[in-house]
Amino acid sequence: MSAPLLAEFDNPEALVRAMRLAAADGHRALDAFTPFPVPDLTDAFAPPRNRVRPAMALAGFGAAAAMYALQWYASVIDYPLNTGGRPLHSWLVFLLVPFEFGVLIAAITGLVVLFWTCGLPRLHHPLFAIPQFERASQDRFMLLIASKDADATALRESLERAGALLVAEMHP
Amino acid sequence: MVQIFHPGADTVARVVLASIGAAPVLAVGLAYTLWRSPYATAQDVTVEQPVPFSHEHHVGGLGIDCRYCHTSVEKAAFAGIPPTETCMSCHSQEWTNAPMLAPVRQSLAEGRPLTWNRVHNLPAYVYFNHAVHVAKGVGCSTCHGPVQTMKLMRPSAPLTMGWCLDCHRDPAPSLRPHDAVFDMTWKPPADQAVIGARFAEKRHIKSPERLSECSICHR
Amino acid sequence: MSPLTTPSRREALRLLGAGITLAAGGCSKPVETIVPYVHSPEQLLPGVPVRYATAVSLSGWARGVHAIAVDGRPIKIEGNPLHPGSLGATDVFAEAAILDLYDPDRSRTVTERVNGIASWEMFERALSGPLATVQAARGRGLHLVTGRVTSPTLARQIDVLLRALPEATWQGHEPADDVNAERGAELAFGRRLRALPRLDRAETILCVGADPLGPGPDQIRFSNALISRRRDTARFGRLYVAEAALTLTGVKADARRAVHPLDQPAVLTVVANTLGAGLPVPELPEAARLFAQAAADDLKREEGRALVLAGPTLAPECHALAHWINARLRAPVDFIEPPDGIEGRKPATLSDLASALDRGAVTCLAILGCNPVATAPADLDLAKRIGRARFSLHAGLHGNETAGATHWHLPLTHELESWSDLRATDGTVSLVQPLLRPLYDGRSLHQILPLFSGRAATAGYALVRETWRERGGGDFEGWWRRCLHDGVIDGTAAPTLDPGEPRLIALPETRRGAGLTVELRPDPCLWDGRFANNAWLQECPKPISKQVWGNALALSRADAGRRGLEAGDVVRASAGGRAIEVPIVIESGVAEGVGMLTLGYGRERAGAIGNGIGANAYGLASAASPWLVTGVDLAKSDRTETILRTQNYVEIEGETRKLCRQIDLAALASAEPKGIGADQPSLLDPWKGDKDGHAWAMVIDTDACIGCNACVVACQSENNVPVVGPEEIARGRMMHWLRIDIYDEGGPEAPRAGFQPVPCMHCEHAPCEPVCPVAASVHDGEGLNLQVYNRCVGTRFCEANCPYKVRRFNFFGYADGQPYANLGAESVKAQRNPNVTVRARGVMEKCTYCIQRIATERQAAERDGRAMGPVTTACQSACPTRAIQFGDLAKPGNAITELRKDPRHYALMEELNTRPRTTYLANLRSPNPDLKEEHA
Amino acid sequence: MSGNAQPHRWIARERLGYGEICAAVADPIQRRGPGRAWVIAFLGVLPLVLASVIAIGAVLTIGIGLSGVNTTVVWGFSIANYVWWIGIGNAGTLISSMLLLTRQHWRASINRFAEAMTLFAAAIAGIFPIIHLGRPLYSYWLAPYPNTMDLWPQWRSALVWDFWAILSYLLFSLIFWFTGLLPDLATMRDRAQSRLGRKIYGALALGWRGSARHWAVYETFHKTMAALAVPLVCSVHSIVGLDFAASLMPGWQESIFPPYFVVGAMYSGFAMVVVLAIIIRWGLNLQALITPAHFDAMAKVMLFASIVMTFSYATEWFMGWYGGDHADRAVVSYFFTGDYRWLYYSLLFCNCLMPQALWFAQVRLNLCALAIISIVINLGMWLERILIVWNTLSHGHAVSLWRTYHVSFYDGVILIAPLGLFAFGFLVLARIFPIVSIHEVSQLAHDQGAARGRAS
Repeated sequence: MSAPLLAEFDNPEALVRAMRLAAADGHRALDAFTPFPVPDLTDAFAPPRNRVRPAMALAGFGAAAAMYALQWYASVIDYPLNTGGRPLHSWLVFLLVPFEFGVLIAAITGLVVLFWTCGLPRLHHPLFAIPQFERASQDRFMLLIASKDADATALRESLERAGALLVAEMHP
Repeated sequence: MVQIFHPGADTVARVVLASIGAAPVLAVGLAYTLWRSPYATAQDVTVEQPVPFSHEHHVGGLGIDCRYCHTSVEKAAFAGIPPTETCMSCHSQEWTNAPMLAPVRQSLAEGRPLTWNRVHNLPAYVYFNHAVHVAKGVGCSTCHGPVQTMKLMRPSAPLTMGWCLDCHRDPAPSLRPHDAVFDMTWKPPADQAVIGARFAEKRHIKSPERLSECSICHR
Repeated sequence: MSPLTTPSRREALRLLGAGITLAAGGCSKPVETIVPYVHSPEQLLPGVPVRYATAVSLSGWARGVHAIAVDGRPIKIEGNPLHPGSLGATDVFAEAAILDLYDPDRSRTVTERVNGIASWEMFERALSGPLATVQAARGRGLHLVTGRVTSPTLARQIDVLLRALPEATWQGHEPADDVNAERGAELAFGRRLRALPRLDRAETILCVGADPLGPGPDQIRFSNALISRRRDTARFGRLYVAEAALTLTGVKADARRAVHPLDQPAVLTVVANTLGAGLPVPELPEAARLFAQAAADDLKREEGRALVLAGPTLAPECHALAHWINARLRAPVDFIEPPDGIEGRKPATLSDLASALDRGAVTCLAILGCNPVATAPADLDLAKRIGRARFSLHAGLHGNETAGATHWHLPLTHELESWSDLRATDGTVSLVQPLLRPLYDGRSLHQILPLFSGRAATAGYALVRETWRERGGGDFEGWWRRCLHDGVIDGTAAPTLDPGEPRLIALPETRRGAGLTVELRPDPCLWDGRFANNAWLQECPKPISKQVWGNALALSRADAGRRGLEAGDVVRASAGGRAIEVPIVIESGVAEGVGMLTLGYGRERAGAIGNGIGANAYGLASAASPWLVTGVDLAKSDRTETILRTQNYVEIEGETRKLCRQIDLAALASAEPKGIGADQPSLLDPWKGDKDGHAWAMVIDTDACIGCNACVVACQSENNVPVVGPEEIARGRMMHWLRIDIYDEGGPEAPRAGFQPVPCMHCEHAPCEPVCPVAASVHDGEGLNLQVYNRCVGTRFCEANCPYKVRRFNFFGYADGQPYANLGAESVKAQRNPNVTVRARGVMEKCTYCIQRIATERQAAERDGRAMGPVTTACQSACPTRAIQFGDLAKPGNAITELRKDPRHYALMEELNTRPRTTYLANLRSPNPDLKEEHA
Repeated sequence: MSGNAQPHRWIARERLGYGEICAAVADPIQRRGPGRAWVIAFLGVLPLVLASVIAIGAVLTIGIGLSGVNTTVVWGFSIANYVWWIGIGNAGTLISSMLLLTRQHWRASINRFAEAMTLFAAAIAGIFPIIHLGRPLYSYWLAPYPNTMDLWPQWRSALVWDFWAILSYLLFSLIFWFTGLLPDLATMRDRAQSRLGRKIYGALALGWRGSARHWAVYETFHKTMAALAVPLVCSVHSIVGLDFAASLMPGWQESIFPPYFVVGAMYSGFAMVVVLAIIIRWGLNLQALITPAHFDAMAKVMLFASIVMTFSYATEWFMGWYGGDHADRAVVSYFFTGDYRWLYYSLLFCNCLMPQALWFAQVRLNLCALAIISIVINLGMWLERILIVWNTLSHGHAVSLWRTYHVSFYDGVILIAPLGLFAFGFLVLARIFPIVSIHEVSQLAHDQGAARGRAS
């Protein structure tokens, strides 16, 4: 099996076109690298189950519930104090802090899940070794694709036909 | 483009990120652990004194009652530190020439008081009252520990607010019969829970809510 | 273990802690030491307050007090119920005496003007020369100047001295004297008499320039009598006041007119003529005449229960006329021999001294315990004249202005440090006993006087006992101990006399010249200036103007407008060649053409606190007319001063009137008690906490409140309330836990004012509590609104949300390190109440209902296994009229519960549903229906 | 969207390639020196930074007595500044999130510095509640943490809510800003010329590669954050409003306060964004990315907010009168006749009258006029905050303690100097991080068909 190829395009439409062509040929597109999100690519590569939102919801509600429980425990059970004749369990005003805290924890969880799902931080990556890759964050759109054949020449040619400016091999 | 980082950098980055998350939690935990440790509370830390007065000898050995020296413990907030003349009431006959007692004799001769170092340092702003605790049947050893075994005095409790509250929220285990208050060797009987609760009721000890109100100790 | 271990371990911890929790400073505990006694004093429990009966003086007159000492240091003054001048209450001066004791500016050693610090031996040597001269001349050239002498021992000592040296002269100088009243009695009855008006028996009272409820040695006695009588609404009577500027009596008056001091004799004439005197009626403005006539008719109707009082500014003839009127009215006045002075001797005046000095006839001048250089009228110019004495000395608590003019200054001991005896205004003698050894190298007057007989100083204790040896009888020690315990010597009150029929004296012509007439009054806070270095009194708001840290010339709005003056303008007031610079303040109820200025300010050598504060009113006074300066010319300067006041808004109208409920006596029958507000419907359950059997509450009777400030200073003394100083007051900051608001629903011309002491309301639904983020402000089961100082982080949300604005914040470390708080000295710390936390910078504080007193009583009750007895708050115990009542609502039959059902009862801002525990009784008035138009 | 009619409305007329977009944003940081204007500005704000530090140091050591607060008016500049700054801070996230959710793509050019503005403003705002305390060392007592005293915060206090609101908002904004920045950090890494630059940006970019999988997760996360941000922002300023509304003081105890505070925050925040946008556009030559259309849109938002604010004021007066409570009426009349009446009239001029000029397109498109109006609005909003504090506290229930605030020197310093702190932060940030979102502008360019890449 040959090393996966990294094809460089100067616009996302060309990349999508090339990817579809190659996929039709039975090659396996591994990933695409673009300076901004391209909806077609996102659809193509998106993980089937994106866990960010469920995780955030879970953590957020959990944290809110925990915070509410803490307030209740602190002011009803652990150290009940008469503040201005207010009920110990002043549930109306106990709703505010859990909300703020829940949102905060949801955000932190989301960030953690984002990093987790994306495998970040990943400071050292084989792609970084490819000289042209530095333009993937600027003005080039890259497709990483694995050839179905042992010899990747066919794929390379097909990519170049589809408008790839440069095609390089990625070595792990 | 060339690789900027070595492969190992990934691990470093992950550890750094994890530490950023963990640091605040660990710091709070560490601070709390430290703050309640004897390191901060001075619990069980012996205090040097100008005269090495031994409670072990006087209480444990000679069996002198607490109130012989701490005369106002039943009457006032402050238990009282004996005046020099109290020491000299015996030591004018006993150990009259002991070099250890030179500061005491000097104090009496010059009319200059002895300066003791405080052992039980309550948190600031607390108005503790010995008389009430004694009257309600809280024994000396409950807070001061086995004084009769201490060569030099040391606090045997952390004296933190949380420690005070432990008892104020549940006084029954610490309540004794009145005649056992000054008994340094008192051990709670097996049915202390029942007896303590009965004492609490009989002695009109306030509810845990009342006893943990701020104004009980602070003003 | 090495001795270094503990501190270094603590230090390490502190540094570590600093890094971890950012809470460095507050966490380290330094090693504290405990210093026991060498010999334990008998019957002294550590930290437990002990009371001793003694007396403190005001202008020489005794007010019997209980001094409270903890661990041997006096910390608080309270009233002595057995003493007729105290009746268990105090006034501001008695309360503040404790701070005077610890004043770090008190003189500590004998000083000589040129060589500075000296000793008693050196002084005695220096005295021997001039003393030999005067002894050789049978005393000629020896001048003793004292204040009012009421001490039998001192009188005896002076008498002995004067007997030995018959040519010596004794001068009396009391700045706030009542010489016109004395002379008036002499004119009327032909002999010296002292009148004791019985305000408890008189019901219809006319005060012409008199201020019986105002500050002075008789304030407690008079106000207690008047208010106790008025509590019985059947004997409410009616109080008429004709005065030049508003006084405390004027505020409490049922009918009041601002009357020019020179018109006041005419008011008396109208009354006298109504009673058949047939005197020529001088001119009188119509309003004043109507007023005088209405009062006269009322007085005549109430014969036997009516009384007329003449003020200190009125001429002796007016006092004589008042005596004549009172005799006609069969007024309840007791007459006694004047209890002050020395039997058979009449003190010479300062004018005599001045002429003697001018003649060069003064060999040895001894000024004992008074300060004539500062307090004598300006035209005597004593500062310069004293220099003409060959040898002069001054004995006093402070190295004051007089000390600066004499050769020698001798430190006196404070009354709380010395043995003495003092008479009250009715003659009752109290023993003065020391609570501690003299802090400095001072001696009492009793110890100093023997020096002039060439004898060695004797202990005051022996001298006082010697005076009473005979009276004590057989069991002298038992008698002595009983007298010390009670604080009064039984049976020493002067017997009442039948003065005989007073003569009807024609009044001298009074002519109103051009220019302003300025009435001088003793200051309600500094009195005659002797308290100028007392920071509590400097910061005590004057009852009516609420001015602090200074005095000002009060003018009516119309007068000020006519002269183009505004409040704060500094004017140069001059009369007869004397002039002072003084700021103007505009006040309600000042008569046209009159200015009012209080004495005691503008001191040059009062001490660090009092120096240079305010304007020296003595600079305007003349020896001929010390209380009234006529023909004063005001010249506006280009300077202005901020008048420092703690209350800027006084007038209430419309809806704000309910802040200070006032009811006419006639409407009392239909008045309903107002509650503390009803619970509003809520989504939440109300608090159902542990009640624990006590519910503290306070009811303040605003009708009984005479605004005297005794409670304010008592609170300050009891609760370690710091002073903030004039700069902070100027920034709008203050510290008094208890303030007395004055509200006027009348207007500048016809004030209808009421006093309202405002401590913390201890609301059941306290608005301050739910807003505190750290629960520093919380409630306890006894209904106290607590402020936990050590938990407070200082958000000040509680004060922002307090509708009553009773919380006080330590913007700086007022209790320590502030120039006005401790004067940079340790000694002031000794005054602090050890049972009350001294608050740090950055924390909120407020009235606690004297929680330390509640706790002390609760703990004593717990210790002794009994029920709690009554608790008295500091303000309550100070109040001369018992306007403040404190008690337990949960206790059946407690007086406080009954007061809450009084028809006059109301709560401040009950509509806010805060359910305050401090509530009020409305002010009552019984206006004369004939004079109704005045409150239109 | 209207993009069809005006294809390049939100981006410069001349078509920019993606590379040029990157260059426009990144090059001023990486290829060019700071420039004279930057240096002058930097030196100009340094004294203010120093003044802030000294003022904070002074108040911590000497005490809050330095401020003009007094026994009656216990709150003052610190609180007004806090509310003002947190208001500024709110707009950034609002712009970012609200516009993201409503698919207002033009936000791409301004959201990054609006978010940075949020971050700095919230951080500066967070200083004030601490330095206004009597005992700032113990401010951590507002947090629930295990302690030997067995004590907890008092959860019913609006200040505890505030603590959590600020904390959550600050951290949330940081996360939001950082995730938005992450792809741009990768761009910076890839364009960095020095080894150190590559290392630093590389470390901060965490190895972002622009992978389609990453983008998928990233977009989900970013949109979710935006969705959360809107209620968070509203709640934060509502809670600030509750600081006042949850009291029983006349003029504070008003149910309108929370929404009115939120709109006020948006108002002052937008005004601040306009000022910053004008400065940044000029300073970094971003005329291509921040177009007159942006200013037009923001001006319309401000005009809207101005009308809402005017309505809120009117509601306040009406409710004061209609409610019939004496104290409320007294406070409302105190607004107009009391000690601070001239400030109140100024506030009405700044917040209600002046912005009406924005009805006119000429004004909206005249940057100079817009800048002046925006600054005036910010001034007016500060006046509003200080008057909320002063009017009520000076003229509360207790007549005897009515008194005014005495402005102190320290107050002046903490009013002005933090602006320098804010500018300092921005100046430093502008030299380190892309001040305009590269990836979002590129996407916008792509979506608008403005990018040359498509044509080739």
